[in-house]
Amino acid sequence: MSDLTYAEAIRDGYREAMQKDPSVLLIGLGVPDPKGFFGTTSGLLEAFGPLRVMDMPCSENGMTGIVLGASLNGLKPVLNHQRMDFALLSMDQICNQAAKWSYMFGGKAHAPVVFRMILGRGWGQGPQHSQALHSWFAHVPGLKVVMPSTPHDAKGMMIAAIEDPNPVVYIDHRWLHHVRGPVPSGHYHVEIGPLRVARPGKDVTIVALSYMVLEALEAAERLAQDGVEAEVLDLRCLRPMDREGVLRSARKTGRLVAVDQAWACAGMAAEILASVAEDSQTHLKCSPMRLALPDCPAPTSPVLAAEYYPRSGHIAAAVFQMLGRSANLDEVALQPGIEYDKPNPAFTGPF
Amino acid sequence: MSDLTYAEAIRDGYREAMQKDPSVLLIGLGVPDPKGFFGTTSGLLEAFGPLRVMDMPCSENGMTGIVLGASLNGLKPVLNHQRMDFALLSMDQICNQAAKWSYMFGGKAHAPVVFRMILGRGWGQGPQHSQALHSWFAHVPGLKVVMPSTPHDAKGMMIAAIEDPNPVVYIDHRWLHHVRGPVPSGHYHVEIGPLRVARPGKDVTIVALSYMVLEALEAAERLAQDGVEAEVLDLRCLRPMDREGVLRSARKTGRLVAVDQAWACAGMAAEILASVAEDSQTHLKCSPMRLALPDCPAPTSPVLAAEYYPRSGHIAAAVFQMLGRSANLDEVALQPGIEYDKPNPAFTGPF
Amino acid sequence: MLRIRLVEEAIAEAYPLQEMRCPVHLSIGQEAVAAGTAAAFAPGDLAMSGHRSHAHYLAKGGDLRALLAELMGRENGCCRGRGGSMHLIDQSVGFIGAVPIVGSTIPIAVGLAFADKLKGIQRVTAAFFGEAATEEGVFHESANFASLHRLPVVFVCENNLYSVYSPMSVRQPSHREVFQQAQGHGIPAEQVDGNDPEAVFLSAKKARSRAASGGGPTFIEYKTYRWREHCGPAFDNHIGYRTEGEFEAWKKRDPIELYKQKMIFQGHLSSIDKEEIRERISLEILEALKFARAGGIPRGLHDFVYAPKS
Amino acid sequence: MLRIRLVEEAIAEAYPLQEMRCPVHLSIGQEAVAAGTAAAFAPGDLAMSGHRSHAHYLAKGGDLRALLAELMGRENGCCRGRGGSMHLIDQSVGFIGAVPIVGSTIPIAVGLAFADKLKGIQRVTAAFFGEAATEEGVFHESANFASLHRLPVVFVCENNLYSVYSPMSVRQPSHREVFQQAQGHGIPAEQVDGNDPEAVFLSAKKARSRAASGGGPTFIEYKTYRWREHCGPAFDNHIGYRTEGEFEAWKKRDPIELYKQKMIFQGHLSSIDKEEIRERISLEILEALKFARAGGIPRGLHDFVYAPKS
Ligand SMILES: Cc1ncc(C[n+]2csc(CCOP(=O)(O)OP(=O)(O)O)c2C)c(N)n1
Ligand SMILES: Cc1ncc(C[n+]2csc(CCOP(=O)(O)OP(=O)(O)O)c2C)c(N)n1
Ligand SMILES: [Mg+2]
Ligand SMILES: [Mg+2]
Repeated sequence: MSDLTYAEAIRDGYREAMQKDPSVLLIGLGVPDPKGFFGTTSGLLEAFGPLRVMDMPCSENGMTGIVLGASLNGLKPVLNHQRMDFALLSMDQICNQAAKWSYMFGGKAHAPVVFRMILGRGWGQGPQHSQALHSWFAHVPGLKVVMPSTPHDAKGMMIAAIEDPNPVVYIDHRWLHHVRGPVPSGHYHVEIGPLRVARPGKDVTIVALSYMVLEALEAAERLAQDGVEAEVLDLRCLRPMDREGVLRSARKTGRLVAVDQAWACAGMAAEILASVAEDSQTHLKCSPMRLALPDCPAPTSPVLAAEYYPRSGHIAAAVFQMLGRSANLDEVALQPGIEYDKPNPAFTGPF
Repeated sequence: MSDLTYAEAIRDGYREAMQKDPSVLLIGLGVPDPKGFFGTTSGLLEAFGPLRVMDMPCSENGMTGIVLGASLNGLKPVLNHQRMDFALLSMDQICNQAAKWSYMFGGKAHAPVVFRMILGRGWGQGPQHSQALHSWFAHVPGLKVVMPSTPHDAKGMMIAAIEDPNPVVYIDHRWLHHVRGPVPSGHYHVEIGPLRVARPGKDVTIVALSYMVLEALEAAERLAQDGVEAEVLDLRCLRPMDREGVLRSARKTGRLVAVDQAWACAGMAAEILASVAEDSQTHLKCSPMRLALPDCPAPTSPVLAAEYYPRSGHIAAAVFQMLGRSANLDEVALQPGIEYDKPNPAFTGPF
Repeated sequence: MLRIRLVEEAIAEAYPLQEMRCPVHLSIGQEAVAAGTAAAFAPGDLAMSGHRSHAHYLAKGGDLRALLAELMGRENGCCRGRGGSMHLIDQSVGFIGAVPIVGSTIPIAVGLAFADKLKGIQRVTAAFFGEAATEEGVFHESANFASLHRLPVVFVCENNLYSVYSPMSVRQPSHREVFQQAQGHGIPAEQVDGNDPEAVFLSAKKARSRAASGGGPTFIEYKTYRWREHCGPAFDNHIGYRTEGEFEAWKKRDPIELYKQKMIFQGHLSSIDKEEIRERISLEILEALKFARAGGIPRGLHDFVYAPKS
Repeated sequence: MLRIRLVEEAIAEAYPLQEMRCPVHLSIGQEAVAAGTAAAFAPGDLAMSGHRSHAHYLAKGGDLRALLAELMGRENGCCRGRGGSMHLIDQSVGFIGAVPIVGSTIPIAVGLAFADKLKGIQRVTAAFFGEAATEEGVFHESANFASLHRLPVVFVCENNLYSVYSPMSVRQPSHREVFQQAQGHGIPAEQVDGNDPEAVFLSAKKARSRAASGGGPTFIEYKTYRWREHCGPAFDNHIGYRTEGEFEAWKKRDPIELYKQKMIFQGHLSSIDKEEIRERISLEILEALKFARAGGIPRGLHDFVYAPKS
């Protein structure tokens, strides 16, 4: 067990999987670059050589088909995208081909491939470098979709994703890369499926995804000061989704808030609310809430960007409102300001 | 007012828009083909010539960018896809570019372009020729998304879509093409936004999309035989979505079923349930239900395909169950059988 | 060739019985490409194709019975009925798959060759596709990567002049040939008569040895012609997208007829053997149809979405 | 050229102040392409670009003040602060837009030319992009369509040898040149010294007149070099993806220095004018920075998502 950043944890996950299985291959624009792909591949080129830590042409769709083909022929490739936005060029290969390969051929072949996508945010990432379209992938049977929020899960889920016989979409948020946490050494899996109870509580269930889990935990801290015990669930896996885990908590607390850094309409927050609503055994004490992005593209201007993202203060405020508590919203809700367009004070841009 | 098929109604919509505005242009693989693109473009080549009714190379992504560029330079193009599945190649141009063009340039330019996509179903369309991914587009701000279910709306919404200054995704289901209905002659709009009450009722609200509206109406007939008055809502527009319209009906009936020929997870049925659940003014008498596709790709084998699609019988059965009525499910639920893999008895394949 | 022809004709004949409830894209008229390339490649080689793949599947040695069963959506089909005519696979003979999204198997085939090269496996992959697939950007992305890494892959392009009802004139510039696109990626390319099985064989043989000896990819454009409608069993020259005359001119160049004459002329084939062969094949097809019809109805809608837990 | 250089350097200088909170891709070292092509094109012509677009925007006549204001995310920016450095637009001078998804403006630019041709408008569109954009399939789809319809578009490719940190050797085959890809589509193409503004001007002029006279598209590959880091204000030759020596060699071929010498030699320019020019530009930049800093903070998160109801 050692204390690592999320980025280092991904790198360790890569190393473990590559050491164990020579058929594991990392590829992507800049994967072997001097900055180690945001530190998530540092040292791997030296350790495994240029045939297993590869750069590629700027051809997202073609390269997706190529790694799919390689996965059908004995390799276990991980295709890395610096932004999820770029993967939009490859939806045919991911969703028409890889996702359906096993089914459409009657189980005669399987595609053990990982599509890793990084979510950008802040410092002018803007409309085309910060989209979070994970619900698109969660919508499609045949894929598995994970969004770990801790270094521990980042490593264990990367190894599990690489060793899974199915195509897995692995999504990591750029603002998690510098976050530190305890990470077991050696090879281990974090199972793709079960959610993680990030913080137990009895008054309200807050289901959060990826980086939003950190905001939710911060909100829970704030709520605790006023004696409100929030249970924070780190959904962690979108497909398969641990509906039982969500229902268990919702039945206990009777209150539900879904927090997702994505658009609300037909997003994962909608899926969470719907899954609870349709369950005849679960009865909420009040209407559930969605905290998602405003219904517009991500603006570049730092001031607008700061208003754009829901933060811990908004989550706390929402819960107080749900409880009919007249908490001073201005007091709990952090003021928007340009400093909110960067992950940590040390950061001076650009990404 | 004349009695037309849905396909003829689309063609009339095209004709009206093209007559009114010389900058309207139809393009797509086979748009001028001898079969008139399933009858939706018949006669238009003769009427408007090859420069306004155009074929194109098999280059979905490039052509999407090209029609986007043309829309920025004075034309109003309609790009036609014979299957929505093919449009997956163009998600970058549709969602990264067209959807954000107005916003990312601060409203300095707009893209009046229509992306028409046909949903396939049955007769072995299978995993890659029958996907219904409309929720993906509904998820993305900057787009408008419509799915008319009647010839009347097919024409009026096509004209409205073409004359809208924003990018509009127009989705028509292959099984609606032969359906007949009254269609006003001349130029008219069906506003993009408000839903349509397809059948009023007081006991249960059934929200359906596209072809599923027909199955829902058939179910309502069946329910009426047992004195159950179902209100059938034709959502018609996914973005913007008429949430008020859904809530109004749900408050009245206190019961909600969402029917969508698409996958459930993070789909439009989830959005409908979530929108009602989060509304503090709406209290349902029992848990709402989703009737969507099984969580697997579309199988080709007609027997499996017949099991795959929810039909009127399933909807009726679901409502009876919701009402706690011990209706004989076997009796209401149509038996799956290979004849269910075609839209009408006259059809002998292939599509 | 004859076998492919007779199978496709049997499918066309059976189609109206409504047992084969899926789109079918027949290769009648284009058999020489599948037959000629198959003869030039090794049994251990790999192949992938697109929507019009019956011929490639059969020429590679794909199980005929599993093909017909698949068209009938039976459990004993090559995809257990989940795929139909547009999704064929027989890995036992190196036919890795065919899917109907135009151009989408090209990068996947290149990926097979990429893996072989990385693993040092001596094997060549053939990617079959129509000329319209070269209009998809993914073809160019795949060609660039194959050229960059000198991968053991052969791009086999059947130029039958049409994409459904669309002639070349509305899709590609007339002042350059299809194969020249590959040259732009530094890939050796040529245009060959796709109705002459020997010419096909020789060009494919050359391409295969180049690939096998580390010389990288080759692109071959085979000029040929589809006799029947794009999708389905019928003839459709009357509907107006092409002329009866054009069809007749190509029919005169029927690859099977031409080759038969040649063989007989060269004494490799007597009209007696000819009849024997025909009968043998017809019998095989009849039995395959029986096998297919005897196949079970698929059950288990949710099977195969994911690989079984290992 | 000098103006572009000085603006980019001013941005680099101001960047550490953290007022420009967005990625910036500077064109320092590549100015000759923007300047030379702009001189060859007509004011009424159209242009589009990608992530590295400051130079193209300025050369086309884009408003300097609106550029700097946009980088500072102000309401008086060319995108009202919604876009930042990677999204530039100034339709008043025919700069129709730039976006940072590599290759994605190429088809849009072709679409502009397509509309002009259909409407009979006499105008040429320039599509600016880097050599990596030719690796995107959409470039080829766009080239095929432009060639098919002989559209009035010029593909201006700046080959600066790198895509971020990735050299050509990991992206494209060494046995063919970038411009040859366009020839595969039947498009006239050539390779030109991108650091010689006169050579740029002449080649662009030729291409423009071909387009204007109905001769269709041209592809020009300009060899040039980016001096600073891919994204951001600093120099980064030390981090290891390229050598100081390579940089120095290209720096000796500084397009501005070379051209200046020539002009002075030819007597078109005295060192006095030179200083004057410098000062005029520096003043303009200072005022533009003032304008930008005085700009209002954008309000209205939801504005501009859709066009206003007409
Ligand atoms: C991406 C995509 N676009 C469009 C289609 C519809 N389509 C099916 S087959 C076909 C024709 C392709 O022509 P070609 O590649 O020349 O093959 P051919 O049918 O002539 O053998 C088309 C356009 C598709 N299946 N996939
Ligand atoms: C589709 C896509 N893939 C990857 C990226 C990340 N990216 C941003 S700029 C860039 C380099 C492009 O190189 P080139 O086209 O040669 O332009 P240059 O930066 O050299 O001027 C890349 C890969 C992107 N923006 N879009
Ligand atoms: Mg063809
Ligand atoms: Mg470059």
